[in-house]
Amino acid sequence: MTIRIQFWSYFKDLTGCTQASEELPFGSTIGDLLQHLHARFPKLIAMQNSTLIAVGVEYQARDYVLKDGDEVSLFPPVQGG
Amino acid sequence: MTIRIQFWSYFKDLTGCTQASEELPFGSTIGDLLQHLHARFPKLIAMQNSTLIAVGVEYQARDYVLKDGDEVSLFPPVQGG
Amino acid sequence: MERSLTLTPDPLDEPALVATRRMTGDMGAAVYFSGVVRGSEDGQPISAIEYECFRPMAEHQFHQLFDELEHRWPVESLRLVHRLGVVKVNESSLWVEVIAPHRGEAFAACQWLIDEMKRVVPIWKKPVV
Amino acid sequence: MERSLTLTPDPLDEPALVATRRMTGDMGAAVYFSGVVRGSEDGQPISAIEYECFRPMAEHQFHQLFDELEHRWPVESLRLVHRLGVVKVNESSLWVEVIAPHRGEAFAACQWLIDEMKRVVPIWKKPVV
Repeated sequence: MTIRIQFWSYFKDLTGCTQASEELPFGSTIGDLLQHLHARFPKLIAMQNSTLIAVGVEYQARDYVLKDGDEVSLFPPVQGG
Repeated sequence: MTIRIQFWSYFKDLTGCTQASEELPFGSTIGDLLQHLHARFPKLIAMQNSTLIAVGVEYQARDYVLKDGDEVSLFPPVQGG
Repeated sequence: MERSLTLTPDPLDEPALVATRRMTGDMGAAVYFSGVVRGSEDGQPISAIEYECFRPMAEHQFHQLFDELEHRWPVESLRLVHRLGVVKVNESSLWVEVIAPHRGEAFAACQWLIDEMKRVVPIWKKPVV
Repeated sequence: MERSLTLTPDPLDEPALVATRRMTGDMGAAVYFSGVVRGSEDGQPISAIEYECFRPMAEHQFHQLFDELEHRWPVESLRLVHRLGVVKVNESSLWVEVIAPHRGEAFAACQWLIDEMKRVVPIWKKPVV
């Protein structure tokens, strides 16, 4: 299945892109997706403890099971205000 | 010595006046003054535990020793805002 | 600390007050409180509240509070307006502005000032039916 | 609860916002917070902050917070404006208005909302030198 990924804030600088996509087997979790992304964008590894992850407009944990067509967002801690 | 007293808020209704004065011996305290005022305006007695007392623009306690010409204010709890 | 205290029978023009805000580049937070007359008092409908003030003492007590506030929090500017006389329901009787570097201290100082004001500043309310 | 959320690149006109306040006769407190861009970040002078926003998620997260706020406090009206893009030093990036019966709940709700916003709403800052 195809998962689209959006990067926000300085994660765009760390990856060099705003969007990416990954092909993953059915049943993959966000944790699995992160392994793929860390291999492809090693600069994200140092950020992994503070990385926030959303699917669509909701935050999700590492054990969330992805569905085909999910849009995943990765970003550092938010700082509005 | 002569002590002038001002009443505020509903203390004016309880006493029927906005100002009064008392002649007191030198060395009298606010506590002594209150005894005179309670004899003269018995409706103040029920209020004595919540009555606030100032001399000039500062709050003072019952043991404050009055001076000739002091202007004493008596009022119920404040309620600004 | 810049300070401004106004005790006035005139209606409060809050947009005009906000428009005259001044703060330096080190400040990041402005907190405002508007106290507005409610339509009932102790469960009874009212049309207004009349505020009575022992003005010289009120000004003195306010400035003592401002002094203490200045020692407790790094507030750059404090403005307070209290309306006196008859204030109709839905009109503001109190307006406070606190400007500080960060929001935590601005909120804390503003709330502390209002709490203390209600304890020591000689202003009294009388409901108007 | 009345609610208004605005995410906009336009400068915040706070006097105009205050002038459009609406509150019923049961309400006694209006609390405002203005967050203003400071002239330094981590000790370095800056000229502005650029705010980036993941807008659909930001709107969703704001409304989830508004839902929770409404359950926790008897707030009649909540308005929040967050500016996006480049905001110069001394200009406001955030404006919040909370209207409630009493000041305690208005202050509590306003502070809670800002704290939670900084935890979950996807908006990011980048200093502009």
